[in-house]
Amino acid sequence: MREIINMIVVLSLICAASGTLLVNLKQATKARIEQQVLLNVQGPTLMAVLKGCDNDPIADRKKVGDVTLFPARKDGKLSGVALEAFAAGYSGDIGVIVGFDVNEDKLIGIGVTTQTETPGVGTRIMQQGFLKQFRGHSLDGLDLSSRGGDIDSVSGATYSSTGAVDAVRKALETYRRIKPQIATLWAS
Amino acid sequence: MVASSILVLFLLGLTAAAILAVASRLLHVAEDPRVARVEACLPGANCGGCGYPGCSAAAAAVVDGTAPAEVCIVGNIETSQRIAAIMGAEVHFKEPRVATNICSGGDRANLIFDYKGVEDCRAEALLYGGEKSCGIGCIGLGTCVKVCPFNALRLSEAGVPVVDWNACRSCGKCAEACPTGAIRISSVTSVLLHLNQTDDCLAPCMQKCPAQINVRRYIQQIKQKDLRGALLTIKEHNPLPLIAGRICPAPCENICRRKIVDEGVAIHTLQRFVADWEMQSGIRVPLYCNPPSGHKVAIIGGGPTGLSCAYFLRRVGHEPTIFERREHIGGMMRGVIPEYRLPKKVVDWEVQTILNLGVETRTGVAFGRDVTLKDLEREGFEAVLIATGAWKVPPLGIENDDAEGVVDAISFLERFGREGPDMSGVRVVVVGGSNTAIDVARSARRQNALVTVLVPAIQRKMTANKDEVERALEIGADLRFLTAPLALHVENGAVSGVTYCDLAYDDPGKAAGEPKPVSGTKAFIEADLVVAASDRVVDHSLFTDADGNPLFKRDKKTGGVSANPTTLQTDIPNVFVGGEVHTGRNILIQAVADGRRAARAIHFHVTRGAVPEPDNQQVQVIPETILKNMHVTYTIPRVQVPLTPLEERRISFKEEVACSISYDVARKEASRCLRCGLTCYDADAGAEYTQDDDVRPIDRPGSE
Amino acid sequence: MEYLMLFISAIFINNIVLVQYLGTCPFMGTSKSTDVAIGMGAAVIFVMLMAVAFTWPLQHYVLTPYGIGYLQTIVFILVIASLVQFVELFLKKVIPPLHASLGLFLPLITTNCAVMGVAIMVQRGEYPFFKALLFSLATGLGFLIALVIISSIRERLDISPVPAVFRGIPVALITAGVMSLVFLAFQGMAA
Amino acid sequence: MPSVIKEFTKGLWDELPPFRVVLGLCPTLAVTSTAENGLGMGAAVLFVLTLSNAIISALRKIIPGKVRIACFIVIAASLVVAVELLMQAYTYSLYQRLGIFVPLIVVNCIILGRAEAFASRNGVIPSIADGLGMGLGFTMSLTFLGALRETLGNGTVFGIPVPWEAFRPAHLMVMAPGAFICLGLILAGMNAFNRHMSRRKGEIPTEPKNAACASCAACNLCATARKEN
Repeated sequence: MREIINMIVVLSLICAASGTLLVNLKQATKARIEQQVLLNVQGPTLMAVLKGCDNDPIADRKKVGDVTLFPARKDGKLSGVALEAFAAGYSGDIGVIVGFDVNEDKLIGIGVTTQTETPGVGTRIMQQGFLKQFRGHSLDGLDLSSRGGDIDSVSGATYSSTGAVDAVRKALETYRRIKPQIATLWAS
Repeated sequence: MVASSILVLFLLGLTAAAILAVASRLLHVAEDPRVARVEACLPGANCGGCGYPGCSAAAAAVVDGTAPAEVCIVGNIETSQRIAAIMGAEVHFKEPRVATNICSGGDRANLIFDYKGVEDCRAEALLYGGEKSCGIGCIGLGTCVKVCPFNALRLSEAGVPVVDWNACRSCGKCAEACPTGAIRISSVTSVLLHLNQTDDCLAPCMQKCPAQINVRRYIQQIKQKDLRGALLTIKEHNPLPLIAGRICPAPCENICRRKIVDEGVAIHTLQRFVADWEMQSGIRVPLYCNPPSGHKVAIIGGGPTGLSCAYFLRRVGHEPTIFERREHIGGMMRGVIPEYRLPKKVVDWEVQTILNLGVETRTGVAFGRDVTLKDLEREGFEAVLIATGAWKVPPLGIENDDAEGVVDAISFLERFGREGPDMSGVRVVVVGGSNTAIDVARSARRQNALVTVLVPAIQRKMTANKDEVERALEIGADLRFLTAPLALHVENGAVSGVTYCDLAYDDPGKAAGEPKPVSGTKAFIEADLVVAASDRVVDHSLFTDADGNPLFKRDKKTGGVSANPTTLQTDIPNVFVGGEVHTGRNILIQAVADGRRAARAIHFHVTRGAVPEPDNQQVQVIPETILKNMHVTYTIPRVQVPLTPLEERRISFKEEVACSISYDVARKEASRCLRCGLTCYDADAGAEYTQDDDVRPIDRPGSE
Repeated sequence: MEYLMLFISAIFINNIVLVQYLGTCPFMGTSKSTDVAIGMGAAVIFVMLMAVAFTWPLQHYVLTPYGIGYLQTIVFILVIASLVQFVELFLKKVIPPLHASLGLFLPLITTNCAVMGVAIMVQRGEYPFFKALLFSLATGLGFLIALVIISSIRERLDISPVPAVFRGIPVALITAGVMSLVFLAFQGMAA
Repeated sequence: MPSVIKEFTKGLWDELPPFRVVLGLCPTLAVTSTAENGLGMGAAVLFVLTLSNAIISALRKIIPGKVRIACFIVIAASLVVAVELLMQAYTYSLYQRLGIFVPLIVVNCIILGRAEAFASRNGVIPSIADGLGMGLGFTMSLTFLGALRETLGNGTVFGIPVPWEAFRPAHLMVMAPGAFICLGLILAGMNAFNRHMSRRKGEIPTEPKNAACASCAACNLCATARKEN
């Protein structure tokens, strides 16, 4: 019996000790990791979407509620914002970053951040042929042609296309909802 | 997050440890703790050699009592001892075994086709038994090497497996995998008691030798300067190399393949050389013997058969006792065969070597007179070997053959066969053509007698060794070939002369069959002493029970005691018979061979209760091994054995006629050996002596 | 259809050993004979299913809700290790014949990265529970198939004229390379 | 002190993983598509191995035998999580490229193998030396393999193009088949080298003993291997 208790105590204590250690490490690295994740996961797509800005959108990011907004500035003036939204694709969520032109109220463009679509089929939503349809699109009437909009889905990847468009539409709604606050966010 | 992290991990560790702890309690399988301890003793190779599916299964079997402590065939005695200690059992002796490759031919064998296929001997063997013409040889693709779980095998340059005997654990996987049987598991017992089989790799000499000595191997060992190894090789099958090397007529040399090219290898000279090397060194090479098994065997007769049988029984682990009628062990070898052929000190050395192994002797005890089969049984002997020899010389069977001055050869040799009274002027007539007759003639002549021998055959057909006949002629014995005595003349009750007639063969050219007297021929020779030496036969009067009835059947052909020819078992199951008492008058090496054959039978009789017939026993020379043509590159003259000068021989008994040869000469002679296999041989034998003047390449007809 | 595709993809297109390099150690170590390979493969399938069945709920009901996903590695490996040890004890007591045939391989599996890999992959792929089980079954099957194929080839290689320096592991690795090349062809199936 | 040096150097050649002692094949094959990945993976293993060896040898007297493996695993896993966090914080792109193989360091047989075979039986200093040596050897091997594959498959080393215009890289080498084939060739090369060396020393060249056993993931758990040691 003593042996059993010894067994249990040692293993539990080692577990607890490692938990303590790790949680502190996690706390210490938390901020850095978050930034690294943004930089590496959203970063490349974000920079592609907000092409031509002369600030660092990640460093200047701000949060409204639970939405993270990335500003783009040109010549010191806020020209656009980008935000990420998710929707279910063929398998798993599709993450899309949508850039909005704050001055003209239209889309700058979109980029796919995360997806787990079938390689070679669903992944074609990441190709320019599909993505360029969003460039400069107005805020209204953005939907798949099958649903009365003007976005053509990728042939054979209807689910993936739908997911991407859904995500963009979600981002659109968010943008509309928080648009009033945007101007004041980077007022300085 | 801090609290939850620590808590979750803590709880997880707690649960895992708790579940495992509880599970190990609840789900504990009651296992005999000894199983684990026994298994820890086993090597853990899971080779399956023991017949159980793995070491843990074997351990379980040991613990539940179905397997003995020495279950593991790959473990050594220590393994068994440790297991026995755990089990509280006694450990029995387990004979060490080892894998041995019998094929030495390798890539010199003739190919019947070129094999290019799966690299596996078993696969190649499916195609006409492999690419090599020899059906029993090593195929050489190393399947045995691949299956060996102990890395104990590798392929030599010649493409035959070499066993690392330190690593080999005798699991038997290689032997099981070998399709030709070239690799086998052998032990001391199996090597010592193995009888030639038709599927062994037998050179002609090894087939012809009654003792089945591994001639090829010991000659190679001499060549490789391993005299100790050579001696041990000889002693695998012949415990009397000193003696056989001196008096064996060497049937092996007659069938030697080198005879096709030049002259046969001097096999028995080399044997004597090796044996002399040991004796002259003064230190006996230790011979491995199994520890005593507790089986007691009585051996009646201390001649070559009895000694040989005792030697083999002792080495495989039994406890023989020799009962000898006379005061000395050695039989005819000591006291009958004259000193100049076989010195007494040589015989004594050889006998002592055997007795040193732990053979008991009781001298002065005659079978039938002092001890009977019943007595022996009562004393706890489980088997008896009768090896009393053939000592009775039949009377001449002519007129006056019991007169004074007529003696039999054995009595003569016993009485006069040593340096004795001067016999100057004594006229001796010897009747017979055997070695005994020649011994008598030579002994008498050396004592200055005038010797005439009436030989009932031509010189070529005499049963005596050719060399010995030469020696007799050299010292001036008068050999009258193709003659037979008709009557003895007696004066004053003592013999005064012999009348004899000529004999002739039916076909003088072939000289086959018994020669018949030629009518009308008659001659007379004066004689003071007539020695009957025509034959020696078995004295059956020894073998009677209390009521005077014969114990054994008599073999009509040989005149000896009848027995199963392979097992030498008589009609009484625990009584075996061997040597001249079974075969009638014969050569020494046959007696040695019989001793070994009897030892094999007795070993099986005492350990298993029955004697198995050997498989594929080689009885006759295997026809395919007798080659017609050979392509040998070099011819090397056969060694000439130095002889004691004639002058010394005339006057003395002491000097051995044939002397020893030197080490270098012996090695050169050994290099003449073609290392024959069943059909293959070394065509380039002796290539290392090409610098010598007397070594010449043989011109091969048609080679230019 | 979706499940069928997932199934085939996990077995062939994304074969765990030959395409994803997971579990190569036992793939080399236990592929000397087909019997051993089948035993190992079966044991891996079994443990993979069990591992996913245990780790999935843990991830979804403990780690994610409490926001301690970063502890995934330590939690999963602890669960798998304890599970394997428990299963061994359990089989030994309750189903000895099964223990006799699989027991030898169970301890080997604790350190089999294929099992741990699958447990993590179903989380990264965010599969629902049933799909995760199916995925792990298919992955295990893929492992079994690859193992059986290479063990059959290696049994033949043993008796083939292989240059001495390539004997054993090197030639097995090159064989695996060629097999991997073959499995790459399945990727064309999905396109 | 010399023994500590010996423990350190044996991992660099005599027991060099994974070429001499075939251990830890998964990361060896999976992450060596470039030299940089190989180096990164090697460094991560070096870190975990050295620390886990140190901790385990320090705790070896406290850990009860029955939960030995579980304890080793927890310690190794904690270190792996720490490495994961650190990599995310400082070399995120490398972390992304190594992907699932970072958490899988915990089941790398080198870690548990050394824990069981060395750290649980030796003091802290030798254990650290052992871990450092083995880890460095592993790092070197992985970097070498990565450089080789990157050269053959991509025409670059650490991202720098090879200065040979006519060279046409075979993309296959950075894919799964290339990994297997490259490692196979390297092992064969090691065998050839060993045979050459032993022949020069006049020994009989032997087959690498138990090569298959050494490659198995679980020497520490395997009954056969334990008996052979």
